[in-house]
Amino acid sequence: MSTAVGNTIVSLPDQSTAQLPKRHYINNEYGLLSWLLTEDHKRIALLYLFSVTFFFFIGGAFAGLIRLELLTPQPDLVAADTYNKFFTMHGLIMIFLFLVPSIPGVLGNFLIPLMIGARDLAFPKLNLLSWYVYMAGGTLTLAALVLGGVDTGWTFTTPLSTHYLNTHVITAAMAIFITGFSSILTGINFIVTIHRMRCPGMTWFRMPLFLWAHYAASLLMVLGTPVLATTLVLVALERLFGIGIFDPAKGGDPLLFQHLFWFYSHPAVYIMILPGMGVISEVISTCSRKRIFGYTAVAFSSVAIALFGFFVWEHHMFIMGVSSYSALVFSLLTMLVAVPSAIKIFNWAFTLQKGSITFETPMLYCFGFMGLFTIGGLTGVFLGSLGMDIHLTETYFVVAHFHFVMVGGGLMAFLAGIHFWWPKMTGRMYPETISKLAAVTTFIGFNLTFLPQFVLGYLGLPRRYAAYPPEFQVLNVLSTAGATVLGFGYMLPMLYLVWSLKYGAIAGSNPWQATGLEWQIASPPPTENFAEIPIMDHEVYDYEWLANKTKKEVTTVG
Amino acid sequence: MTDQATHAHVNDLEHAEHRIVTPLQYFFVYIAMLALTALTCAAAFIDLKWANAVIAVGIACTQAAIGALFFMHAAFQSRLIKLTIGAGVFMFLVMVTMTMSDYISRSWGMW
Amino acid sequence: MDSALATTDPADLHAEQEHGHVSLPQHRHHFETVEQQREAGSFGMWLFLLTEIMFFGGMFLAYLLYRNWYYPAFVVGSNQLSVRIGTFNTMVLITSGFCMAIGVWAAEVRKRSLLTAMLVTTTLLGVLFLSLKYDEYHEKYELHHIPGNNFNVSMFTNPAGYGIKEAPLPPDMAQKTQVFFFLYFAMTGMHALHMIIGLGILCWLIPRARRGDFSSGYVAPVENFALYWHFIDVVWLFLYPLLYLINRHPMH
Amino acid sequence: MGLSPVLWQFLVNWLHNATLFPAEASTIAPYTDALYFFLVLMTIFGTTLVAVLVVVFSARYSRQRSPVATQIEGSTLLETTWTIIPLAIFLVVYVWGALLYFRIYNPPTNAMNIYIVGKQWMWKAEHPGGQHEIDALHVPLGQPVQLTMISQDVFHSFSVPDFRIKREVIPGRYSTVWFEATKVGRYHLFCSQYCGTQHSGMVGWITVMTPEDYKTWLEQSTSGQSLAQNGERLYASMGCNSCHNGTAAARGPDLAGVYGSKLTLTDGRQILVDDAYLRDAILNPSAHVTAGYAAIMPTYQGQLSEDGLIDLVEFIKNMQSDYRVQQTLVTAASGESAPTTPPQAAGER
Ligand code: HEA
Ligand code: HEA
Ligand code: HEC
Ligand code: CUA
Ligand SMILES: [Cu+2]
Repeated sequence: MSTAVGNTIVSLPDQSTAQLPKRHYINNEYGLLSWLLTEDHKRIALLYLFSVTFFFFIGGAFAGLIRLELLTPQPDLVAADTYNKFFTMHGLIMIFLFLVPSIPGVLGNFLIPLMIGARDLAFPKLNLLSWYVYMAGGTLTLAALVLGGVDTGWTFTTPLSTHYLNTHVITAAMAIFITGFSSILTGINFIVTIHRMRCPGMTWFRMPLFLWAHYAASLLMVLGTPVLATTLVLVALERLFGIGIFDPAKGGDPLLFQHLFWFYSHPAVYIMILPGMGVISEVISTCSRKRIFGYTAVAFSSVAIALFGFFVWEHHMFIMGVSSYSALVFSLLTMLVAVPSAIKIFNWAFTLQKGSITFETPMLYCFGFMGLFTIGGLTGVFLGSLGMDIHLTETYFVVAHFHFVMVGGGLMAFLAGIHFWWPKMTGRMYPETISKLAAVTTFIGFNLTFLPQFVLGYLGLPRRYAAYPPEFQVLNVLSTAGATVLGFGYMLPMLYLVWSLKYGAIAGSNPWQATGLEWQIASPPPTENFAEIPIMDHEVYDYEWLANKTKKEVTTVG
Repeated sequence: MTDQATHAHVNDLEHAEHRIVTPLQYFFVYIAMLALTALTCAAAFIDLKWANAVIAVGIACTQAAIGALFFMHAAFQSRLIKLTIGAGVFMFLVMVTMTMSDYISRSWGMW
Repeated sequence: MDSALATTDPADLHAEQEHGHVSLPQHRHHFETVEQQREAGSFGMWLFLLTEIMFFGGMFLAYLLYRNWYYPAFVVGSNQLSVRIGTFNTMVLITSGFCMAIGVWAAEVRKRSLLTAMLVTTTLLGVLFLSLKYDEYHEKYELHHIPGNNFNVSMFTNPAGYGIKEAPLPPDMAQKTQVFFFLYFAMTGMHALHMIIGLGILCWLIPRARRGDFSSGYVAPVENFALYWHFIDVVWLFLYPLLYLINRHPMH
Repeated sequence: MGLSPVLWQFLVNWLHNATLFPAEASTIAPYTDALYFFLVLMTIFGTTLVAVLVVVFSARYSRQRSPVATQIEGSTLLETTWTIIPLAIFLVVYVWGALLYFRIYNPPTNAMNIYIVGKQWMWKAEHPGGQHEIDALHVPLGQPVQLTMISQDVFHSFSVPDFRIKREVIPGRYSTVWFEATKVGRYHLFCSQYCGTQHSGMVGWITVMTPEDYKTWLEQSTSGQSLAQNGERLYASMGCNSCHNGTAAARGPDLAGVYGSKLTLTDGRQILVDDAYLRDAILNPSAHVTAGYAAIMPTYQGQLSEDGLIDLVEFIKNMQSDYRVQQTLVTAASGESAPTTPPQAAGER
């Protein structure tokens, strides 16, 4: 791109004239079966949207119960064993049934084919299958819950889980095992699609960053998840037959379990955050009408995070009696893996520079993400630092850290993405004012909930405590108050997004004037996505191309 | 200016010509596999101290390589597929070596 | 410079959509070309095998660790396995792999009956393997060598009593044979499970092959299944020396 | 003021307890806090930086002020800057953290030793003098204390926030941690690794006393028998002395003074005998056979509790000569009751 043509004017379209296309993927077919047997990636995305939201609120309800119980120092709302089941369910559901499949399942499914100019993912049947597998895993998790719950904590720590608990550990382990396959299938599908289905002209470096992020996350899913599967199989077998591969009394080593579990579960945290980072890239670029600052750096940092993410798992075991020398190595690698995230944050910040910024709701969520993820990530560096981790590990500091990255990062990105692509998915706009209110509410509520937990953690309050010494009450009350606000913040989008399905303003094909291919077709898109396979004849995030294009024509073929 | 030939798909990295392996070639591979099996079995009955394990694993790796290259056609696949296999082996090795780095350097007194 | 997104000939596309005479009936609409579809399929299969490497990898890691810790127990446990059956089974699997490879070739050169024959042979060999495996398992069951509450180590602490020429293990080490047998059952069990799934797919492929579904240039299912089958063989090629051949020479 | 009493109480409560940092009650605490402050500063710096960038750019380049965006490719210089600077900061954190780690986990040589056994859901402390405590630990001021810890069942974690120390207590293996208290007082002891139903009930108090008070306390709470004495009894009753008695005919090696020495094993490895090794030698003798001996020692797995093992370890540690062992042997022989090697029962379960 030459410097002469450095400026772009892209004006937002006049939405009052926008119309819904006559036929699109939603009204193409009717009836429940047409949804349950669909192979259309867009419909499957909606299936994911419903189920993921469902599980989020179940997980959220458990969060509410946790916070209620922690309002007072004594275990007076529920007994300790019930509390233990609460946080186990909360963790399992939020991680495996909500955050891991959320952005890939909903936004990835919907957008990957659209963004690369394909008619569908490479394996549509597999895609549907992966939703069913996910639902099977989810159902089994709920079964474990209904049958009486599990209280292992989401980490299934042995030998506790294998020999000392009499709750439904095997059911839960199998549920997660099954859910893992859904993740694997999604990952395979995405990788093949991104390699094989790109439209003519869509080179790797013309791909939107959303795709790079999903590509990296898919690599993690494909390489990491099977190890979790092995681990859970071994746990189930050990529990079933009373053998001791993880039990020191019988010659096994519980640390081997930790190694295997975290070999998956550390990369899993990047499975959760990378797709979110992809969302942020798209939204920031669009809302500041400017190409991403340092596209290549952002793209490669995704891959770097995925790669290095595999080398740091031992930082979850620093005080568990691992060798100090290998702890040294893993701590160093942890420091290295933090750097690509920093690169991304600064590149996004500098994308704003000299842009032409508007502050729609998705953008507000992005700002929330940047602030909160920075805090969450930097506190991760506390934990990666060997000596510091001794004091902080297994305390509320860790809880605060991962909620900052997962809720402040992952969930905020998910909401940003849902709002951003809502017009594309449904053809209608969400109501702007109230959604801004929701964004601000969640931000405030979030900080009120989790900032006190950092202090609690440094004071030494261990996590997974149903009861705690009274001097910690004040901070806990603050946190519960925050959670209430947060809960409201999350209820709001539920309500107004549903409302908007009927009453929202018609969006038109490209309400944000974004450059992605998905915005060049009707909203909601037709079942075939593209009447003709597009040709990518311009750079990604090319707002000049868009300006020229919009000058010439108003609507695209639908 | 849009040139159909600058199709994103033309780089060789991702594609390979389809090649059909003849039954005779398969047969040679088959014999080699059987021979290696016999060899590894025989080697196990000779006391070679630590080398026994190395030989066993070495032969298994050779067999696996032959199997992957010819039976599974990896030899005639695109670089992409080769890379995929490499990635699997690499990650496996990372898992093993990094986990073992903990066990080996732990002064547990068992090693 | 034309900025519109479309240039492909729409006529082509329509013909394809209404699946007229264009290409094969198996060609799915969202792929542009058959070649693309085939490559996507095989790449997907390879990625799946990648996950399988990691899946078995976890167990190999456990094996490596415990073998180093409890080497004597592993030796003794390993010597309980029958080299004869193990070696024979290895050959069986290699042969089945060979047949499968010939099968793929048959599909590619469109020899319908050869393909069917090869698939059937592969199936039979697979069944043979599994029945021998069952035999081995059954023997272990009778000897109380299945880890768990009924596990019995007396054979290892007192081999002479069983007519086995082997140095007795100290009791603490003898206990560790349970770890060996656990890994043995977990690894070969998972391997067998994969084979059973493979046999299931074979049973689905055979009638289709007989109908001639794969003898007209559309070989992807056979090809991809073959990849899976070969992969299982490869896993076995590691299991065999690691489990059966740890130390077959008498201990000094 | 119109404040409801509940709210008022809450406020008062807050003001009384508005601590942001735990007490600094050990020699390690200041070191940990120093790193913590550095990290907090780093976080504030980083977050402020990001926030300032976002706010300033948002204000300056909002659509009203900047209707036209300028497309910028990127800037290698800038990007290198924000790669190198965070990396440098993180590396400082790394080195600092690593130094702290070794400070916390490497005990000084003059530390006194106390044994801790964790089990669902209580802490048992065993002083060398034989004083036992449940969910409590009394320690003297200004004296390095090393804890040798083990769990009887699942993972637990011994955490004393006011000392900034914590270490996992794992089954099957000793782990250690040390501290030197610097302030008299009572401090929380938490189990911080999730260990089942009553995990949050597995708490206790560390009481730091002046050395004089500690001495008095020790004298008052003694149970009569020191750990080593208990161990001596076990040594005789489990029949250890039938092989380890230092006589010429002994089938097992002489254990007097073995603690702290370097042993050569049959496979040529050299091993330092520490608490963990002693424990393991009793439970898994054949895993490391001392050169010159046959692997005949039976395993005591399942026959000795962790407390018993601690007693034995403590006894062997303090065993300077075989004199008393031989004495017990003589008495035992007279009654013809020296237990022989337990038969294979242990192995055959
Ligand atoms: C989305 C999920 C997610 C993400 C992205 C991360 C990211 C990181 N995490 Fe986190 N982590 C979890 C989820 C996540 N984590 C969870 C769930 C647990 C607990 C599991 C359990 O036990 O239950 C955990 C636990 C955990 C631990 C173990 C704690 C313990 O149990 O003792 C550690 C230790 O190293 C750690 C470190 C890190 C680091 C270094 C990063 C890095 O990737 C962060 C990188 C980001 C940044 C560094 C911010 C951006 C930087 C800047 C803007 C630069 C600032 C400027 C200057 C310094 C000048 N995490
Ligand atoms: C994506 C992951 C994710 C998300 C989104 C959340 C969201 C929240 N989490 Fe969670 N959390 C985890 C992942 C997540 N968490 C994990 C992995 C653990 C560790 C588990 C373990 O230790 O094993 C954990 C543990 C954990 C703890 C520590 C428990 C303990 O160690 O004892 C706490 C305590 O405050 C907590 C609180 C919250 C809160 C207040 C929210 C809020 O953001 C949620 C807000 C949402 C709602 C409140 C739902 C909307 C409202 C309704 C459905 C109405 C009903 C509401 C009520 C009944 C009040 N979480
Ligand atoms: C049957 C004889 C026998 C009995 C009984 C016996 N040991 Fe041993 N012990 C040995 C022999 C032989 C060795 C050296 C070979 C080895 O390390 O296994 C040994 C080694 C040890 C060692 C390792 C130190 C070293 O110098 O090698 C310790 C510690 C030990 N025994 C403690 C005990 C204790 C404590 C008991 C009782 C609870 C006990 N032993 C009972 C025979 C015995
Ligand atoms: Cu013991 Cu928690
Ligand atoms: Cu991690």
